[in-house]
Amino acid sequence: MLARLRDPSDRLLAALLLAPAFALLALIVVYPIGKLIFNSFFDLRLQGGGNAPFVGLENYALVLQDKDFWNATWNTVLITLVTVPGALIMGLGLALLANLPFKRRWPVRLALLLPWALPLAFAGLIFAWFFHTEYGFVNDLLSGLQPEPTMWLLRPNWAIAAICLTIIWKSSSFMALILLAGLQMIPNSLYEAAEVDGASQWQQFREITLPMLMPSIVVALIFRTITALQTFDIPYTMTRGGPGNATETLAMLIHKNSIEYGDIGYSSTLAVFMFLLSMAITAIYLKRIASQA
Amino acid sequence: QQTTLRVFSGGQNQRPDLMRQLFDKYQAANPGVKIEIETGGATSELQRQYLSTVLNAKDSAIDVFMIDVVNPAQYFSSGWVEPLNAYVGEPASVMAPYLPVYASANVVDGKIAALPAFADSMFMYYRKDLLAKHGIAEPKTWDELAAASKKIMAAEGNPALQGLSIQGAPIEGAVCTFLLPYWSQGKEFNDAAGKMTLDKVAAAKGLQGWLGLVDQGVMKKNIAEVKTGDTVNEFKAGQVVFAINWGFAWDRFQGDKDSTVQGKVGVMPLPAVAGGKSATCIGGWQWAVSAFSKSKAEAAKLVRYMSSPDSAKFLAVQGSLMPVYPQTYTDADVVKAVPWFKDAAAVVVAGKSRPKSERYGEVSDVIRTTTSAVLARTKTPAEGVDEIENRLRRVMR
Amino acid sequence: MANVELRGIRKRYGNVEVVHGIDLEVRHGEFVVFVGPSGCGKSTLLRMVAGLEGISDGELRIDGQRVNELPPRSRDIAMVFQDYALYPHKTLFENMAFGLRLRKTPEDEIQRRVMDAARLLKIEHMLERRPAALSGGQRQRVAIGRAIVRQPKVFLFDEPLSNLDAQLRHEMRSEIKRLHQRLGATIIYVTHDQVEAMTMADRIAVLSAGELMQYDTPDAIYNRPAALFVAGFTGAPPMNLVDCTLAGGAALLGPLRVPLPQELAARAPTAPLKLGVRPENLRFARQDGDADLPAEVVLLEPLGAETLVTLKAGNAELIARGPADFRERPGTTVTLHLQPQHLHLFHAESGSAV
Amino acid sequence: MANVELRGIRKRYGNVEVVHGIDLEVRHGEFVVFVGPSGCGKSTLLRMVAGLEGISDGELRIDGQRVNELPPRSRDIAMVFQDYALYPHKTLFENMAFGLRLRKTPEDEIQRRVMDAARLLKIEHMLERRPAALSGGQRQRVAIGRAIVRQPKVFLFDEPLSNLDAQLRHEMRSEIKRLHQRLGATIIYVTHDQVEAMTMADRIAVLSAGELMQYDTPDAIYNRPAALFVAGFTGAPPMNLVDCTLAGGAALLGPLRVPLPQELAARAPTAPLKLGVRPENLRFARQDGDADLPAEVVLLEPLGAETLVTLKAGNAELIARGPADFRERPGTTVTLHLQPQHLHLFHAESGSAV
Amino acid sequence: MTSPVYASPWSGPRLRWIAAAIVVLNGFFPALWILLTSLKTEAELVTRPITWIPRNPTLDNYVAAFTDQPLLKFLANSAAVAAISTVVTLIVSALAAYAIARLNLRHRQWILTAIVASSMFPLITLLVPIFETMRGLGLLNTYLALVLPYTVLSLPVCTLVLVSFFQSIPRDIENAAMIDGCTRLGALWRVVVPLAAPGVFTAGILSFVNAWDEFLLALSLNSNPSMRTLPVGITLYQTEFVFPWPVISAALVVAIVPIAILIAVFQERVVSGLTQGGLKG
Ligand SMILES: Nc1ncnc2c1ncn2[C@@H]1O[C@H](COP(=O)(O)OP(=O)(O)OP(=O)(O)O)[C@@H](O)[C@H]1O
Ligand SMILES: Nc1ncnc2c1ncn2[C@@H]1O[C@H](COP(=O)(O)OP(=O)(O)OP(=O)(O)O)[C@@H](O)[C@H]1O
Ligand SMILES: [Mg+2]
Ligand SMILES: [Mg+2]
Repeated sequence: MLARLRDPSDRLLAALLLAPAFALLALIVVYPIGKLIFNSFFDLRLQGGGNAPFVGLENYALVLQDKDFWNATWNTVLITLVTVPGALIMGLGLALLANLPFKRRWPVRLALLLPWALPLAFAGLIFAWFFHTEYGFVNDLLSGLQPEPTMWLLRPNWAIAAICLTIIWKSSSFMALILLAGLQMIPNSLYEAAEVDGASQWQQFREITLPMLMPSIVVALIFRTITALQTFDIPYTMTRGGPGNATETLAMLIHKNSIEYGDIGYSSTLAVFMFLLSMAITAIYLKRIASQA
Repeated sequence: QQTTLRVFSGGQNQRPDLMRQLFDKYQAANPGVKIEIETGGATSELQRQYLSTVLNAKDSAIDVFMIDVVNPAQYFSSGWVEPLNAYVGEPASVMAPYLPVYASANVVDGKIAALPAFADSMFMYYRKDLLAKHGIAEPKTWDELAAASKKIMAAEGNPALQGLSIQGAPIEGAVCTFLLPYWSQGKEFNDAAGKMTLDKVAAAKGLQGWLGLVDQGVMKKNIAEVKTGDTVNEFKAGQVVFAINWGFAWDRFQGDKDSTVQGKVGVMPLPAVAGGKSATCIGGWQWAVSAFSKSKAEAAKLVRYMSSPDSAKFLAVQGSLMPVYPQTYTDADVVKAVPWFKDAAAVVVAGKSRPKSERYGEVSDVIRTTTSAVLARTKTPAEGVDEIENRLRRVMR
Repeated sequence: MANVELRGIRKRYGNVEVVHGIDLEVRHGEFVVFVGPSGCGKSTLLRMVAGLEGISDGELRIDGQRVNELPPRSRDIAMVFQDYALYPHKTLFENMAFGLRLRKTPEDEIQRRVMDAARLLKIEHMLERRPAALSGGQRQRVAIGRAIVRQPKVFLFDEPLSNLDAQLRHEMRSEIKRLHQRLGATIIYVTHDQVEAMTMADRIAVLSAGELMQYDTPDAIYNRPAALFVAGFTGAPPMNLVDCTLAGGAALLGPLRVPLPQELAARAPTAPLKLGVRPENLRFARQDGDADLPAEVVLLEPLGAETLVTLKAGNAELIARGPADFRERPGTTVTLHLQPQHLHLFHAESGSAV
Repeated sequence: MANVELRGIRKRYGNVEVVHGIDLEVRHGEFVVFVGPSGCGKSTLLRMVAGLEGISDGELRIDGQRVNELPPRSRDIAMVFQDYALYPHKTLFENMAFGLRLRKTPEDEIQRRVMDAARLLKIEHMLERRPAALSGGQRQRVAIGRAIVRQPKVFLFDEPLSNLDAQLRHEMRSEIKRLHQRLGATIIYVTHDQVEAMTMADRIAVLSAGELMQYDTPDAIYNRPAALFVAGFTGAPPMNLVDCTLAGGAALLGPLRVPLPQELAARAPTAPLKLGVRPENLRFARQDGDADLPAEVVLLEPLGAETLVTLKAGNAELIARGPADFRERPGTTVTLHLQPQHLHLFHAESGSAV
Repeated sequence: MTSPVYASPWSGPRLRWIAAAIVVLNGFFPALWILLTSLKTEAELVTRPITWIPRNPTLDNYVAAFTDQPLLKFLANSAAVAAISTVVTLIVSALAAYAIARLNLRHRQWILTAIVASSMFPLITLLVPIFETMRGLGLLNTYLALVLPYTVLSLPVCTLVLVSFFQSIPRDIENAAMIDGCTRLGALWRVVVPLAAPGVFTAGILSFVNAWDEFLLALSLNSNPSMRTLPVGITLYQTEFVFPWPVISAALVVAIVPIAILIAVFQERVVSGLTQGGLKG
């Protein structure tokens, strides 16, 4: 028996290797997710002491009619569409810069990482402060260029822009981290071969770096997309979804419905929608990853 | 037999240090009880988040907790707080000694949902020195306040000086920002049963009033960005003539090392609209017993003690926390320790409670978000009021 | 087509110098082969020519122009890497087409050239595969293909045929020669294979531990090695080298006496010497004018086409090429015949040829 | 020491079968060499023996025990990979010591064995380097060292000497033979080098496109090839193969007539045939009993020790090994001499020997 | 490893320094801002024009940060939770990633999808059930209460990162290890993991920082003051209405420094390009 465990067949080995991961998933997320989905079929409000009538798909119908839901979905998608490519480009740029042959690399790499190490909520607060009409350094820098300080966080478009910028700043770090590691795995000899083949720096980037980096890019994109769809802390701390609900995201809507309104059934339903959205968007990436594997 | 009671007492604002002292006294008097304090997140938001997780999971780890004055109805209807009638008696008698606003805020459906811990209220702080210097009396109406501000600002010539600072960011304070001018026109937001009685014209007028103050330069343009702490800091820095803020601000103005306005601060009732009457928003904290507690009787006893006149006096003397009993304001020891309470008393007594609703979270969210949006000028006051009405009609039936 | 000049080229890795000042010119359209023991710096030299390694010292000129600082892509070279360096994410076709695509070669031209090379290399049926699904020899062929589809000024080949079987190697050899003739390209070629070096090279550069030992035609390298090292390195098996002294126009190997040609004996000093004779010049059948050397058969290694015979003559161990049907058993004594004109003499100390 | 049996071994990658049922036994202590064209499945076969590739079909036995399912580690084998597969993160020393460490060999024993191997391989001065700082040949030597420090039952070598120079290769060859004799280990060895195959093998397995063509001693493979393919694959250059028909005890090559030995002619059918003669058996000097063949010199390739001469006889192109001093210019006509007993006949269609 | 020295636009020292400056400025600016703020007084924050360099630098905020709250205790808790969960995450995800990358599993897509999908629900909606689970296990107010969910939190991203890195390790090197006598897991541990060092390091940093920064779970699962982690602890400096930036900045600096040190130390040890030089082609 022991020998069998030491040299298991591929299938047994796979089962053994995957067991801890799935056990943890089962323990920590399966029950919660099951409960979440279960709750979405009930009109479950904290007020009212928990006797929740079964309402079938009514919550789902309500969500689809909810202006706030569509507004939040739109904001979320917008933020995702802006920040995911934004973070990718910026992260890639940073990773490439950090991968240059410096003698001491750690200051550069540390710089790469710091934004990510700054706790999310505090990053939002700090940037909210940067964009503050009076005390922010952004307006301070621009003071000569604009007659009147811009109220960045009080104008819907500027607010979204500021939020996106903050998210990009914060998450490009995560991107860069993964991409930098990917860069380090590309054998130098490929660049040599490409050099000899006559590829310019840009062509080497396109023909060697990008394709060889693709697995890492896809991984980074998957998670960046998922977290972008769950964007919460930064708009929450920067604008509270304001002005009005111009910057309210799905996650904020869910938070509001569960914590502020105590409407568990409805917020569960929203979460299911968010899950579906995430799934739909990441399905494309996942397919790619699976085909690579 | 030893009972351990775990008390959740929010953050610094709930003064766990003082509460501890009271608990120690209580423990000394009741050797069978041991009290542990748990401090949660520092803001009411974080506390709400924590409490809703724990209570939603029907966890018995907490026996007693503090809730905001707006919350008893909500927590009661969620089944999270234990009705105290069985332990302390019927509301009519138990609640009578308290300030009326607190008495009513804590009784839901004839049940005592919680007992008041200490009071709070929105005050109008002002710069006594500046008013005196320019020979201006305390303004009684908003128009007078605007005029006074403009006069002082012009005379001082300090570009950083603001006439009035209020909270325009979408935080709980903005609910008061909405209600204050509305109330001061003599209107009510809701009736006794909690049904909404919004006078849209008055509400829009109230909001328009704020925007008017912005246009006149009395308030700053980015008022929709201002949070409670900003008002405090700017006032402390001597950049504000009039400031609306909670009671805690007094200590900050007078006590903080870096305050430039020590001894120059006055408190007055809020101005009214011409022909209306002054009104303010009350706040404050209540003691509640968890519905999932395993030692409810002991917990109720503790709560009763914490809400007693003696405790109120202790908190007022030691921590300048405002008493929930009217007579405590005039107690000699209290007046000696906290002289400004004599000015405060009038304001608190006239204070009004924010709408009492079991769905207060939603009510507050709608009001503060819309108010802030109007102040940021992404909506007109009329649109904002319409939205508030539309959204809350269903909620406040 | 271009000429390549190396002037005092040195290479240091950290403190270690691995190439110690090489001077060498490859003429327009010349086919030069680098040979030398493993680790002597052949690849390093090639990589410096390609621009992939910095030149620590000295000057590299292509067509008279100093290119030390020119990046590889501007040098118009093609290279077959010793470790292949195929693009793992590209199909074989794209591996080979890459260089052409970069030069914006028309698509049909690319198709044609790649297909031609593929056919030549016998990999036309696997053009859609990725390198990971290839055998070692197949990868090597792709690496060659990648170089030959382009028509650069200079080709650099680093042991391009080492993983191919004799048959294919033979064919590839001819193909590379044909390529050389057709394009008139300048070629620098590293190999360990004597046959390749001898048949393909216009000139052979023999390197040892980062130094150039001799740079000459194959014939000269083989028949007139300028140094002991060259003599001992070329030929498979290499030249037999035996300590000897000179006496009366003959070489003395202990008790044995080997008469030398007149003028060689005349040139030789009396210092300790090494006598060199190639295995194929130690013959078992006597011809006119041969000197005789009795020796004992020690070991037979039949190679099919011939037999390598290890013998002991005096104290010296010698290897001779015998015919395939050589049948003397180890232990028997035979007489070796050697032609004086095939004898070589070297200074034992300096290693230079007499 | 162990014997290895392959029984109907097949290998499929997806739908493509690359090894088509090989039956072959390697005896205790035997030295077997696999040869065959690039891509014929030699490495695949070796990897299956090692347990690194699944066996799609058939049975593999080591010492009589079925090991299809046994992990590599339990088979007690050592392997030199064609692509080296060194551990890039370990020093050379640790690369070689790794297998011993895993077996909890005492430290001084490890030291000793690794140092021995390193000295043998002439890499003892770079044991602290990482593979990236080595030349191709040096890496290959490390790969060999890693295999030989262990003393397993079976050694698998995949072209272990392809990147070494002739000198070193010669030494390594002797060393591996000595190792074989000393340890009595069973060895399976893949090579493209004819000399290696001929000198080292007890038996040679000739593979073609995933099939076993002949499995016999070097002598038999060389002198009695059982199939056209084997004849055409062995020897460098390989056997000349020419279409012919049979008439009156002689082979007819178009207008030319080559008399055959009696008993060969007797065995031969009248169907189309191929006549085979090795280059070294096409001679320019006449001996008794030789048949004559007039031919035109086409190309000379001087190799130093000898000259490869390509000739045209009738329609057939032939390669002969001439002496180093062969001087006939291309275009001249010479007479080739061939000995009847060195002629081979094959069925043109089936490829089998007559 | 040799790096090519041919002239590339980025290899010029000046441009390289500009590049470094961009990266460093981008990364350090907010952190630097915090650092500067931590040396200012609260009043200085609301003066206009804003000041960049503190007028009267003071360390009072650091004193306050350490005395107002048990900051060291928070630090220790965070370090313990983050370290343990990083180790657990790395082990669990390396095993899973190896199975996905190297074993020929038929339902690889579904396994991957399942792992990734687990991160698609907003944490806030899962909070109460997770709380119930932890209470059920009796783990509330222990390190494990956070370690388990943090592991799950980082598991998807770490697994995927490792999958893509394991795939880029040449199989032959792993094969060589198996021939040398390693079991599959032995080869994973001794050869694949070290060669995938950049990926493993990245995964480690990802999970460490995830755990170091997490707030919501820490707030709810470990409410006992002696078990509180840094992010929750830092929020305790603020009060309902006042956000004392200088003190909070000081605490943030204290929170960031260990991570920075950790990274700097590890960074120099993770030699890049380790995969190179082992293979021929
Ligand atoms: N993963 C794979 N998928 C498909 N075909 C493969 C794969 N790996 C190898 N092959 C094919 O299998 C055949 C046998 O390969 P193998 O490596 O055994 O050849 P070999 O005899 O060792 O050749 P060489 O002498 O060139 O090394 C080759 O034609 C090769 O293209
Ligand atoms: N990065 C490096 N650091 C230190 N020494 C190195 C480095 N790269 C190569 N060397 C050494 O430089 C010498 C020359 O290496 P090179 O690759 O040019 O040899 P080579 O002649 O091509 O040998 P081979 O025939 O084995 O390929 C070798 O001794 C090698 O060990
Ligand atoms: Mg080399
Ligand atoms: Mg092979």
